[in-house]
Amino acid sequence: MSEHPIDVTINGQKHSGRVEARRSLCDFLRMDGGYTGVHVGCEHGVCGACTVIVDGLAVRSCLMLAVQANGASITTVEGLAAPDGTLHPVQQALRDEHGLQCGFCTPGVVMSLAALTAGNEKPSVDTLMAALSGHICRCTGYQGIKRAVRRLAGEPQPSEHA
Amino acid sequence: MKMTGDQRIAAPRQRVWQALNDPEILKQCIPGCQSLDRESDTRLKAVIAIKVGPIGARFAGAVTLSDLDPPNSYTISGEGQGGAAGFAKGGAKVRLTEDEGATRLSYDVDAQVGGRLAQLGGPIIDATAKQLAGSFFKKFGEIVASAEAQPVEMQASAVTPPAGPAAAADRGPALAQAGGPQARSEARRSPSLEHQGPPMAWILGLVVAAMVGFMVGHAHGGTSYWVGLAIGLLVLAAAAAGYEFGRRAAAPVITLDPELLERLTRGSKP
Amino acid sequence: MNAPHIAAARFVGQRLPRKEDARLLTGRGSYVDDVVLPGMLHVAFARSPIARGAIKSIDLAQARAVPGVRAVYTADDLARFNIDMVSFFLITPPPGPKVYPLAKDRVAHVGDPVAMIVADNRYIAEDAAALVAVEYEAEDPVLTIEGAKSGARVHPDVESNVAQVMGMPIDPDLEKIFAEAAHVVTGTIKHQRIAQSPMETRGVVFAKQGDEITVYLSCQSPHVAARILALDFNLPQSSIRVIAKDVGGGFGLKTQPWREEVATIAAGLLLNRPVKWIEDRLESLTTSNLAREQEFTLKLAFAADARLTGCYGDYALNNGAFPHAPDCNVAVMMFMWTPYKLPRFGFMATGWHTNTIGLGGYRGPWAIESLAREAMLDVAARQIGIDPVELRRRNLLAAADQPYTTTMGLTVEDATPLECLDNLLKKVDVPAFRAEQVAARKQGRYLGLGIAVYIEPTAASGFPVLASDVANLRIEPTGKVTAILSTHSQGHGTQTTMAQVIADRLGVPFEDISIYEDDSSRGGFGPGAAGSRQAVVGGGASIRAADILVDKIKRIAAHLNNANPQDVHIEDGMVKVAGVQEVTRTLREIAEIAYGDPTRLPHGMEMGLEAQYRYSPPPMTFTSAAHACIVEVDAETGFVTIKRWVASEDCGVMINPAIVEGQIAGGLAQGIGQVLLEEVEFDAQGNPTTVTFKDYMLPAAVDVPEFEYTHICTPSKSEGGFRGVGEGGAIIGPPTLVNAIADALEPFGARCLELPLTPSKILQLIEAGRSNAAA
Amino acid sequence: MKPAPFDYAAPDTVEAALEHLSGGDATILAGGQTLMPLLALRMSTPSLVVDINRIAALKGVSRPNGGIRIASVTRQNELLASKTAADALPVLVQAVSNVGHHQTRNRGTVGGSVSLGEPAAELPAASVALGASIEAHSKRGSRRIPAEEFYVGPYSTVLEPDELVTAIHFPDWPADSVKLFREVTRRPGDFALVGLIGSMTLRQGKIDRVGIAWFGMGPTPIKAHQAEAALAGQSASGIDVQGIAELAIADTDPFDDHHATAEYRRTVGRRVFARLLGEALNVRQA
Repeated sequence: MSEHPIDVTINGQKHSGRVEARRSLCDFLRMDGGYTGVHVGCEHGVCGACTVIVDGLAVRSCLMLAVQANGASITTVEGLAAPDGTLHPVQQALRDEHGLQCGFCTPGVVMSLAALTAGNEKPSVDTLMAALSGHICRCTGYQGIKRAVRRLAGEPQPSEHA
Repeated sequence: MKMTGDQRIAAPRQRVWQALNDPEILKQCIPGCQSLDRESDTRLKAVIAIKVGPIGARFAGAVTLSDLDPPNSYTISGEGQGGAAGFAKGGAKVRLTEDEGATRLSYDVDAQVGGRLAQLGGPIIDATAKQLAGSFFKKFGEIVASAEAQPVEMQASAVTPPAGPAAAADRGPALAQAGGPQARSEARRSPSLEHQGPPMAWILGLVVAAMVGFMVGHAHGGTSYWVGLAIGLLVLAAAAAGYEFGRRAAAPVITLDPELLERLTRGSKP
Repeated sequence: MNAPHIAAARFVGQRLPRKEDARLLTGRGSYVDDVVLPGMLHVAFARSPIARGAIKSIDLAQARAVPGVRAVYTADDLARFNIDMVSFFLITPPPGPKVYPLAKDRVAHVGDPVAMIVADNRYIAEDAAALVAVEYEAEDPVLTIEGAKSGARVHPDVESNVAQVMGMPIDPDLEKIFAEAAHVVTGTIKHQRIAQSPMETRGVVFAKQGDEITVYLSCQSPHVAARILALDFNLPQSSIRVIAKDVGGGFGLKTQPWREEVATIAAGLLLNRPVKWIEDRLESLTTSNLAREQEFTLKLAFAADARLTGCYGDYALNNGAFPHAPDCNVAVMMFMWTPYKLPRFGFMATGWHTNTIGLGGYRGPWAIESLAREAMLDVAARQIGIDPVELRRRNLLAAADQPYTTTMGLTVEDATPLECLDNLLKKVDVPAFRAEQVAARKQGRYLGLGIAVYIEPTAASGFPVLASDVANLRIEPTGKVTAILSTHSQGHGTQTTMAQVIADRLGVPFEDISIYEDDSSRGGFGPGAAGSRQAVVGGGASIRAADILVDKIKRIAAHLNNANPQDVHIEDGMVKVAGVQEVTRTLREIAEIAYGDPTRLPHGMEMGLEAQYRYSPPPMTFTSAAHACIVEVDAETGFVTIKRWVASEDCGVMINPAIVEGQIAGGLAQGIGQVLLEEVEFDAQGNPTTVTFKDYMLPAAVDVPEFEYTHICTPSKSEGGFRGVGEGGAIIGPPTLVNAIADALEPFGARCLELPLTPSKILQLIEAGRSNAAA
Repeated sequence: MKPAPFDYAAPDTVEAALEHLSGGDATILAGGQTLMPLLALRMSTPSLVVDINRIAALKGVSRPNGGIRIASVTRQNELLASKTAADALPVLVQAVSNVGHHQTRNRGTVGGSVSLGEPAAELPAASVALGASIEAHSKRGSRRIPAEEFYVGPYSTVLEPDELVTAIHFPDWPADSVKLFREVTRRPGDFALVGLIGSMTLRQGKIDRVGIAWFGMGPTPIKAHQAEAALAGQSASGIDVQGIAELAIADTDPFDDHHATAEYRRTVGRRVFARLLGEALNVRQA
């Protein structure tokens, strides 16, 4: 099997090294980069927990070879909050709306929503909700995640509490 | 699972019999047969690389024969191991009868797959099996017919894998040659062929179809069709190994794909 | 919502953001696969491709030849540990078949681990696992309950395929009741096999530090795990330390370490090196213990006025080959009729062994009692011709009926199923819906309303393992509060809820409290998450421990000011002594004195501000609920759309309503999955055929509606007035949805008693109804 | 779930890629949204993986004279966002919006999906229904394969092992053509239990041009030949929608799996077809 040099920028930091051709991007980020916030839930591209942002786009890091990321700029969930700990708006919305329980699928959800709301993007609730179909959460029943989505899109919440 | 049926082949029984018993023909009838090497009288190593779209798999296997009653009937059973993929095994009771100058081959197949193959296999395997068995019939028909037409000297060169349908078609006549008189002469040289020359690869082609038929009936997983496809082809591959082996050994022998093994044992360092 | 019945409630009852979330949202959580140790090796298993047979030979040569492979083990290599796998309930010797970490001589299900590879990394370990050559003598597997009855024995060391049986055939008294009944209703509920599927699979890291074995484990209680591992390996528990920080969901699967975890620890002991095994999703869906697969035939007798007079249930459970605990799930019978007045109940419950993956726990292990009962009550209502709500009203336990002793000898008190139903109907206008339903049917649209009621016996301290939790509280010299609890969260948010309870009880700021519950060597035994118990038991322990500290602080403050302890109040971390002029000290000042200046303490008082209390609540704490769900079934495609779902719960005093609702919602989502999507299937050879998330379908965001909640908060008799809520949604979700679908399909005379209700199945019911109508 | 060892090459020209493919046991890596799981499950164990993502020439949607050309490594989300495609073939854009999930469409390519030939996928059926042709290159030369002749079985195409799909060509359809699209899935992003895609043009009340294909209804995308023949040239007003639906179903060959039975697929397919056709005809008559 072949081994290949790889240079990537992860959360603003340059990483250089060599990787086996067969190494997945999620394994590279976790094991070589130490970005253990990238969670591996299924390794076949369904659950979405391993979602990261590669050159601005939310992608499944289990469905990319590490070597394919050579030259790319990658953002993981560790790269969103401000240095002083101030949460990214997506993280804050999920926290305020109790959008997580065990937290295992959370980094993937965060990265998909962060990619879609980056910069001046003002995606509709429908766009964001559609992106949620690419994530499986076993704990929350998606209640808080949907509320966070509405908050991010500036939509009112349905009154829920008696 | 079980599957029965019969097939009329437009050629005399003896011709069908012998053509189906020529390893050269069978090698070329079997997609992706990279090598069919006899290691000893009781051991044969076959490497078959199957590739369908992104699905690629290698297989090695063996086959045993029983209830031999040439040229009327026999039972064949084959088993193959696919390493991480799992295993496949099948058997068939086969009968050949004259049919107005043609040959009617009736079969009674029982087969199953196991391991990751079965777990991931899907219903489309059925379609694949039909496709597979169909193409097997078609190609075989062509070969036999064209062989009747023009018997030529057979090349003894090692067999290379068919590049694909087109290439295979080109090779039609060559296959025919292989199935020609040369086969008979070889048969004479090797008496075992006379008694033990049932069309195993072809039968196992049906076993494949049977297995995938089985998969349809019992396995699920609508989005994993490709694996089933692999299974079908893999077992056919096993059949090739089985074919040769079946003539030489009484018990199945499992050999691993040397290339994959080599790559694995070479380890992670380049 | 009622005011929480707890002293000076400032935090209890509030929807506070969780303490856990800051780390989990930023990728700073610590799950087992995040643990990396120097020289750590990685495990992969070679597993059986057949469901049943003898192992003829195992050839490990090629596997061992792979560079980077450090060891390859089979059952023989582990024999020296003489491991006796005990189950969650700690029965020794464990009943049922002898369970080996690695298959010994025989394999009993597809995926049975036969050999384990220990290598430099997981890639290499899987390379080698593919090269393990095993020869089997295959046998025809026994796969179904029906097959188990007549088939060959699954385990040679168990005399039959019956794992456990309880109950007796229908007796003359019941026969008489059925004979005299005005209405007899029968039906069979079939529940498919389910995969718990926590998003984080199982995993373990073994490390030996000096004489101490440290096990990082994805589990539901580090204390239970340590206790079980000590028994498995026959080691003093003090020598095993289990650490479980963040866990990505458990749902019953992780109540106990099982074969692969134990095998990995054994490998670590043999190699004396750190070893990691992280289950991948293919393994998880192929060989992790599963749940459900039951058949339940119920026969109900009603008097002319639709009051229940008797019931008989015939129950069968497919245990698979190696269940966590072989049983017949008698809890189903125990809890079956808890919410209703039923004079007479008989049952036969049988658990069967088959050559399939063994069962494990799953959220509401007895849940089929509610599904079967509530679904059959709706069938009865249609048969008798009475409104399903009215049928329930006539039979539900009212406050006036309690305390009530069920036919199973369970004493029910302070349960409020009827009140929950009434509260539900304030939010759901049934007559208005019926009108809408009639109008819709005229347009060929099929709406349905489903209602279900249940009582969940939570925090069942009657089971020895579940009896208690311990809270170890201390106010540090800095004035900050450290709480070491025997609770454990796999998403439950106990670091938040317990801090809310303690902050109120101590009168300190919520932020000043740190909760630790992740280490068996820190604090005492507790069963963790099992049976909807942690708020009740852990909360109660926290309150009692806090009370000890409050008393001590008051005595110290009073002593310092020659005042009476009852004049001392603690608020927001300030200790105030009422008097001519109020004196105020910070908690820190008091703490510094308590730890550093014995001369200023009351005579003979122990120094420090530390307290521990082990709390055991009443044997059972009953949580009640009534849910309603409105669906539309597309008669063209058989698809179900959930249009509305209202949950009416009484889980007593709510510590954090957002977390309570999160538990209900998560359970409901799993219930929706069970009814509409999820199903573990096996082919005729016993191969599991739903081994990816494409084929084993978990509910996605669109499958789960946004739930509405209404709460009544009847304080329980346990400390703090809390009631458990963790499993309820998964218990009442299925019957609520099944009843709604059945109501929608009522025009087709369809019975919806076999799960899952896939579009194919629903369309078949519709078409069958149509052809019957035509005929 | 870790792949078996393989070598890797990432050529930046088509020629270089073809060189690698001519060498034998190579597998093409485009978007990887199907290949990566196959590798992880070790159901695919190639000796060489040829990554074509760095070949600039294989990207973009263009409008050569007549129809649109979608280069094979164009991401599915790029097609979704393409104004060129939206103007020329709105039904194709609707189809691609149903492919997988947002996150997989960011990587997944049009050429990858078309050449994979998943029988229940949208894009192969779209190619067949709308009369697309597949542009394939090898060291032996290049050819254009009509989509209808491209698929021979599940994941099985007429493509040779040494051939690389470089683009998909879709013919123009008149701007006033009616979109025909309906996909029945268990959850968003799942493969179709029943899928139908097509386009229909009417002129002076008569059906001037129609192309319809099924997906998830057999071993390959299936063109509704009988239905098309029965519709061609007919007056939109006098069409027996149910009868045509029967003809459309007659061309399918659905199967049982645990997501749905073959009977379910037939029943629902018949209904979906009739409803779509009925609506389409009314749209045009209104």
